[in-house]
Amino acid sequence: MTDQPHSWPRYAKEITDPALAHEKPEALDDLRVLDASSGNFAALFASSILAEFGAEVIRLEPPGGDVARLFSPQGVKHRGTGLAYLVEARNKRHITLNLDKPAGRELFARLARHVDVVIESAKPGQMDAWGIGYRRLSAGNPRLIYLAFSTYGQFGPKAASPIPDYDITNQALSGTPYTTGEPAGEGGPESSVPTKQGNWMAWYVGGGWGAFAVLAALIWREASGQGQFIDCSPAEAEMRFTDYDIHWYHANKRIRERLGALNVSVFPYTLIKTKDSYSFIAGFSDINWTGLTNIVGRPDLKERYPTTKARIGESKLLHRELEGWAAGLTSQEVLDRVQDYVANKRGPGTVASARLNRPSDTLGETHWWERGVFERIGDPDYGELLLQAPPWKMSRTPPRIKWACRPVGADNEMVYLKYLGLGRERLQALKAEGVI
Amino acid sequence: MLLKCDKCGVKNYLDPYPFWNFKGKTKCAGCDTYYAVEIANGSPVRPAQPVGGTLKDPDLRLPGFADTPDFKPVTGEGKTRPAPRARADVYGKPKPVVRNSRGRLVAGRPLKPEELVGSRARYIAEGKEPR
Amino acid sequence: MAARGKKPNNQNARPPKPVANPDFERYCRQTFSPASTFAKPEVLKGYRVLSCTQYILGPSCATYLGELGAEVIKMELPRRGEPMRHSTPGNEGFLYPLSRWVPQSGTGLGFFGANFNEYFISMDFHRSEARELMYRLAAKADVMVENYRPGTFDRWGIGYRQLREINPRLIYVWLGGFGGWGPGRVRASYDILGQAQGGAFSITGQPEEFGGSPSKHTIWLADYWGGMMGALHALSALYWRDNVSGEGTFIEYSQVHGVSRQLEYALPLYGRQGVIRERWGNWDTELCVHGIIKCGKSSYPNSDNPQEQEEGYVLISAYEDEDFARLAKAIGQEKWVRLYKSHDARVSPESQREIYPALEAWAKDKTKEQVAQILDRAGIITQPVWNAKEVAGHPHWRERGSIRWLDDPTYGDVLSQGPAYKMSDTPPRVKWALKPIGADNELIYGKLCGLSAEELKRLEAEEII
Amino acid sequence: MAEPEPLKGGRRGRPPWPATPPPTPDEVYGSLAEQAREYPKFLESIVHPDKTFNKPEALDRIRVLDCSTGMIIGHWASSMLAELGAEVIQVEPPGGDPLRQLTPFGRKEYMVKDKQRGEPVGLHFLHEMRNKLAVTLDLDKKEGREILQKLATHVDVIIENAPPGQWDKWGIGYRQLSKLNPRLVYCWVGQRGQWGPLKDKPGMRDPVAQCASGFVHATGDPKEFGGRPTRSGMWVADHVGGTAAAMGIVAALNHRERTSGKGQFIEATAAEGIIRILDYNWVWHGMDGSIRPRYGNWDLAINIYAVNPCKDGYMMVGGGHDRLWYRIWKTVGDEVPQAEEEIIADTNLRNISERLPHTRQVKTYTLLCEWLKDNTRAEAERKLVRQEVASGGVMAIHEVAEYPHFKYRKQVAEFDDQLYGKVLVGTSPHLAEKIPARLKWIGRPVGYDNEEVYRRLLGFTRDDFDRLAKQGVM
Amino acid sequence: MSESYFDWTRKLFDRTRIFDKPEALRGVRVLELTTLVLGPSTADFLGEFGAEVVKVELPPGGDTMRYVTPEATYWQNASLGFFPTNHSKYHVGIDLHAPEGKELFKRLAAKSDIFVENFRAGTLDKWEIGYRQLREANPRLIYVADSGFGQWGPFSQGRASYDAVAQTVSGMIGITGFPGRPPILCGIFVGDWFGGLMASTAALVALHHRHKTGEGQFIDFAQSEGLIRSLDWTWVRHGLTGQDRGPAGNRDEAIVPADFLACRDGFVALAAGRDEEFRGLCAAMGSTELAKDPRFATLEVRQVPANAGALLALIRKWAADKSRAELEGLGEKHGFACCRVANAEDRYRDEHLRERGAVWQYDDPLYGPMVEQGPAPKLSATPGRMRWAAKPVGWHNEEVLTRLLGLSPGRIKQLEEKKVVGRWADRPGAKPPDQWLKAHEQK
Repeated sequence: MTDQPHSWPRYAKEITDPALAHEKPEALDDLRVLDASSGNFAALFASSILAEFGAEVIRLEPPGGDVARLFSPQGVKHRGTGLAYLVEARNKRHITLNLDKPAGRELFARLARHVDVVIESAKPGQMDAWGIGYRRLSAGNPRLIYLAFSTYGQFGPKAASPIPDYDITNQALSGTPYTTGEPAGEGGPESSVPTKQGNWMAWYVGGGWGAFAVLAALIWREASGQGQFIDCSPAEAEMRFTDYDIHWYHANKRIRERLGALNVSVFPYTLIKTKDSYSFIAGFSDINWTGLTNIVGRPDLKERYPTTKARIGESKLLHRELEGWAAGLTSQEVLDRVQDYVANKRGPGTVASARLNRPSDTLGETHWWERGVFERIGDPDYGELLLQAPPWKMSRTPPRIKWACRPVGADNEMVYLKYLGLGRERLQALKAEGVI
Repeated sequence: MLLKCDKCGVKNYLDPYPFWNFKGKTKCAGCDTYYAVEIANGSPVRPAQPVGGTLKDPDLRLPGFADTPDFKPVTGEGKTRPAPRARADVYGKPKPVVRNSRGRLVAGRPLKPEELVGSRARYIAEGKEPR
Repeated sequence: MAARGKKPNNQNARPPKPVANPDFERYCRQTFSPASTFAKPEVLKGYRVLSCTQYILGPSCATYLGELGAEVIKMELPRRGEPMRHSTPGNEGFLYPLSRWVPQSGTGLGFFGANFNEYFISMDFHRSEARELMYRLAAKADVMVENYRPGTFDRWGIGYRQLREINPRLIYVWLGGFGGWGPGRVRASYDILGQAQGGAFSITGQPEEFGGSPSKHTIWLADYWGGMMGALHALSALYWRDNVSGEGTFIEYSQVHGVSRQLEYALPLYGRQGVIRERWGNWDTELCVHGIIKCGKSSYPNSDNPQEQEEGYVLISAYEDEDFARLAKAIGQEKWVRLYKSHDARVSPESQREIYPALEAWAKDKTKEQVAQILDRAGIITQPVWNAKEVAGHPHWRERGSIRWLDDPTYGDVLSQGPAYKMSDTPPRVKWALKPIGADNELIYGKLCGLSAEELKRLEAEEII
Repeated sequence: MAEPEPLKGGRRGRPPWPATPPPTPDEVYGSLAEQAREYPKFLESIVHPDKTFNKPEALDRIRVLDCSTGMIIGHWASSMLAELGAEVIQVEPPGGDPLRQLTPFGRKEYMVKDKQRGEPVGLHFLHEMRNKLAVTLDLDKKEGREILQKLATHVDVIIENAPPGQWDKWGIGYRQLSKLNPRLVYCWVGQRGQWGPLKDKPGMRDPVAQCASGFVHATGDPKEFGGRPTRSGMWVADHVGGTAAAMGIVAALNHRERTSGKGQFIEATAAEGIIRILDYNWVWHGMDGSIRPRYGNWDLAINIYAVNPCKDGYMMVGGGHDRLWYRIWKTVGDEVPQAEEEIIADTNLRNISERLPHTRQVKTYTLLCEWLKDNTRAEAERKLVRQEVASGGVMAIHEVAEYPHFKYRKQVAEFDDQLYGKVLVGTSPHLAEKIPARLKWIGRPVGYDNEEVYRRLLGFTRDDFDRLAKQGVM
Repeated sequence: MSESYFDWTRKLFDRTRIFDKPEALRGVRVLELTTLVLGPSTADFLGEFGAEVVKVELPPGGDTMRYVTPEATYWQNASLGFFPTNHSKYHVGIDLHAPEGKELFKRLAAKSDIFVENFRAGTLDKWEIGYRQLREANPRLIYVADSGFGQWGPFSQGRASYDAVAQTVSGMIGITGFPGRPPILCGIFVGDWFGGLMASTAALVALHHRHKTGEGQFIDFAQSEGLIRSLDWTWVRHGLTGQDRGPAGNRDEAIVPADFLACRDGFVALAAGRDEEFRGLCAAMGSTELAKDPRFATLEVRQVPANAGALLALIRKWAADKSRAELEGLGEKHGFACCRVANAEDRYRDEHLRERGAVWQYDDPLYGPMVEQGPAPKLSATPGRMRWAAKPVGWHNEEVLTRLLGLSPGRIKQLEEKKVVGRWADRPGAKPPDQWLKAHEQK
């Protein structure tokens, strides 16, 4: 089917194949971004997105490099840089500048006149106190879009709280961990607790929202000619994603609690243990539940639990029934049976299933490689790296990775010369003064 | 250099580019007296001396222009050097051009209404608008 | 000369008939045909340019914008108009309008070429009532071009500082000699002063050793080209205003500065080595053979025009080794290949002093066409030095519309240059050559300032316009 | 104002530039009344080059691919765009543009070397490489052309100067590239044009265009002064045509953004640039068949407006209208009264246009030189400027370089380049309050930015670079 | 700049003035044909910042999410799960299986700027309202196809996907939770939500490109690929060292210390990655020796697993007898990060979030007072906003079909009779509140 000349997948691949991305134009190649954030992967992800779409992102670090270069599992370094930073430095130019010094702040203000977007993650009010906050910069460049990240935001009763911005605290505030994890009593006291996402989810969500807001502001600027100030709290960013938690409390004064692998609204939408691993399985609407009971060979369950309400009420029992069925099957066999039913339309309903993947399993699946989800980059400074590619396939202006990372201050000469006209001697002097 | 002829009073203009540094003969445009002149950096090295000569002398250079004490120009073949000319007949006066080089109407000088036969301009000149 | 006597009028010729899959030249002819110019849009349609300019530098800047379709309004002092109207070669050629201005005022040919497509109004800038008119015009304009001495308009209350208050989107282009600040700012300038002080003079002309003097470029180069630089900057400012910022700006162009920008390697060479670049006549300092030589015979010995009686000159270019070898062979100097093995050997001053005289000696009994023909056959690059008549009559320039007959509504049938470059979709164009002083007073003041006929009459009587 | 110091230490040997420091603002304005100081100070506050880098660039968002080689016209056009802020990528064949090898009289010691690779480059080329990125690409090879096609989707402007129709035949001409990138502005530059009877005549470097446009014939001393047709010392037709090309390109960009969303095809030639600005040549010829003659350093259409010899060189004096005419003669009359008397008494010189015939110009300048021969350029200028007459000497290059006004305005300035060290340059004359032109770097060695450009635009990997280098494509 | 920074920001972002300000995406029309969370949120985010969103559902049942509500309890006949992804939309019920329905739909697409769908790959193409067809009708259209596995590639065909499928296949579940324990699902539909955000971001990028060129384009977004992108250093480490990443509980492996701590009245999250923050924490713990301990002195040594374990044990012990508020106060005082692990009530009652509009209260004409999560980023000039809550199936039929397509009421009626255009079914989730129904029956 995939290879028929007029088939949809073949056509879709032809127009969006990321292997051809470099032959197409970039959507944001008219955008210039100054990322002055420190130790903050929300900001780094925001500027990564813009950079993937072609913006010229100038990443500003203090002399010696940003602390974000140190955030790395077990302190592992690759050519002097932590692993996490290697992922989010893509397509960026790297310059150094010491904002602790007045001369550094002066240069920052001058650079900001040349860019469309400034991104920072300092404690609220810090940049303003230094005279390089939005108030001052927008006077010199009214078209500037200024994006600031911090946990409690730039205004509100707690905004002045001087705590640094971290993923873990942002996750905690967002409410997600409270609803994630084993219910109290199901496991030991160590593990039946609110659980955070293993990755830096709140930082990634915050960065995504930051980039979204910059783009919205950019579209507004096309209409109005005016830039603006964007206040993005990664905690609130992930909070926006917390389903109906607030609604439920508002409607029924109910607090949503942890349910392990179950879901409070539907069943089945759950992970089940299989012979070799775990599988996810879903078939929660009435018709899909019919389909699932057909696959499992238990039409009686459909008879006994015909409504969502009935299924949620007995979800633990039904979960055991499903695990009983799966105990003799591998995860792949579960998936094959489901796919056989769904793809060959052996009965009503659509059931979804998936094998639980460790990251190494994900890497082992050809689907991702075929779709260019992972890329092995031959970076001029950092050698071969395996990176996750930008997640979008686009027909005209696809995103792309051009390089992975640059050493600290690698682009000083080019950037300072190009935008500020600082020649070699001046740069050397500034370096000696510790400004860059 | 200005060479005023002692004999006839005509002012001969020895213009700067040909004569700035020059040693040879020149000739008064008024009375055809030949002069030996030597000029260095625009100034005569010694006063001009009348000498004999002919138009064929290899070291003869005619003045660029000459005029009489009452400002009548003295020019012409064998009198002064010819001007750089854009065409054969050059006078230094506005030329009565009505037709251009391909024979169509162009106004090179004030036109009389009768010259504007059939033109829109003629109607305007006569105070009438063509219909 | 293929073109002698034949003078096609290309502006009115029909465009070539489009064919499917034309070969490249045909495609170009279709695309750039001067005959289809007027069927295409103009880039600057809807933009308005005020031009308070005189001589060439300022006016040409405005007219380049006019060629691209801007509505250029040229303001002159009432009655006398600007000085270039009185400037004409040898006092011989004047244009008199075929219109109601007959027969008062003639316009010198010097005015031609720098004032295409403009609307002409008159205004006495000194008068306070004129100032009000200027404000009303500036409020509706996109570009202002001005080349009075620096500060003059400011003093009169119609400079950048005043007009930007009225119209913050205005792009104000000031062009002049030495710029408005710095020790030399008070100096007035003309084209040849720009050429002289910018350094162009000192590297042009025959060298001292051949009795030459520093020479000017015959055209008012620093003016006409300077205007082009001003127009380029103004266009860029328009781009920036309309696509990026919405803001106007002030542009300062110093023509001396422009000329010194053109000096090629002269300044870096001086800075590095202390070597002062000098004149090198008709030869080239960096390439040899790449120079103009004199041919002994005139191409038109029987012409009565002294310009045509003169001996011919031709450019010979053979600096690559193979070309040079062919040249040596063609003129019977095979030993040159041995003598001047490399380009470095050929290009030294000593070699040049030997090679070019030898070439001239060889060309002594030939016309420039004969030289060109012989060398063309040998595969060597040549270009005869053409005079105005040869250029104007050459079918290449005629077909390309670079020189064309222009049916000017006011002055009749005049031969004119076309725009300097060709564009496929929005070609620049010459619509009319010029108009008499104040020709468009009614139109412009009526349209933009809302002046009634009576007000116009009064202002005219008071010599404000 | 200080006179430029005469050059010490002969013609060779590194002069300490500047010989005298540029004047300070105090020296320039200190002696002026507050009122007289105010306007130049205002101008300085808005256009002084020191403030350039705090300002935006007009063509900041434009990317230009300059594929022209061996010809200054294309480089000049892209220089103009680069100075105004465009990102210009200069494409050279592997080994570099042949113009890199040009050096006066073949003197290798006049070339400069970059600090990284020590690759010599001629000053002429370097002067027009400013602000550009240097990449190499062999368009003679099919792979090179394929890469060019890919680059074309990423750029706003392409400039090329291949022989007429060459790119079209290769499948990378405007007809084909505009299909890949309809927004592309494509500009062909050359000496005489890519269509018309002369299209196939070879000759790519000025002064071909100077000869073919009527410029050379009309420049230099007239035969009557012993002169001959003269070319410009500079490749001036390339400068004019290149500026015209840049103008057309920016106009096309304006049209694209404002109206059509599409690019277009532009053609600019050096000869037509000159033809356009050869003032009244054509209208004069069309009227009565006149062929413009050479007129040396005098002007056919204005008197007084000429350069004539003086005590220490050549002196320009200009005064096109009556007011200045009489002021000039007054100045002359202070020292050579008979010259002034002669002029004043001659009724033939009363009217502006009557001063124009050649004979009157001879008289005028002969008498003017009676005064000039005893005055140096500086003396004459001082006396004439007192009368507000535009005047000035012909300056040699060292005088241009050292002229205090130019130094003060940074018109001639030493630029400290990362790669090439200090280079004395003519800076861009595009000054402005908001979008001034600027100099960011002087130039780059061959292929210096390959990595940067190809990786950024086309995502090349090291394997690609190795492969293409092996194939000789870059 | 005499005004203090926080006075200035308070005024700049003043929640009460949001509706006085313009919207960033005003004039952009989004057409959506989506169900569940991924697709609807894509459109919803654009709507939050000013786009006009027209949501097309198949009548009479509509979006499946209308029936996903906690413990199957409906509120005023509405599903709580349907609200968070459907703000300020126009709800239209069109049967796309009917040829006339397709026609209506194509006409809507011709007038839209962005189209969002999340059917399985190729479904709309089969229905002849896919990209290939809509592009003909509207070359400026930006077509966003959301899916689980993408529009092409081995998994793309016929495989259904939900949020949790993406969590499962991407490896996300594999790195979350505690080692040795059964895997858990993320409490929220994180793959859907994050996917919606990524997809809408790409739509904005395409909008910017269209502004320059006038061209629309096709965007293929797979939610599992979005999650893969978010797994920070997982892949690069695998590529360099071959190490697989497993769950590590609540402690952050790259930033030490960073962990959840059980305290007297709940849980807090604590982080002190930079060395000066760590010294602040030591000061709060009253232990200056700790800061000097060579095992803990710098971030790089703290990252060594043995050191990290020892350090976190000390911190846990220290925190156990303190309250959440106490610990948060110490964090503010000493400059390390410490925040409570918040539940719904904590957030609902939080003054700070209320003032920022992160918890957004408004009055819906149909449902009365609503409290929801507000727009995430705060824009000073063009803030996002919630205008009205989700509506029953086909609620805006007349409005949209008349205003956009110029259909007469008679024609709409005709189409309703043919069942091409339809409204809600008589069941909770699809229909309006009983009160409303009663009021309208009386009329």
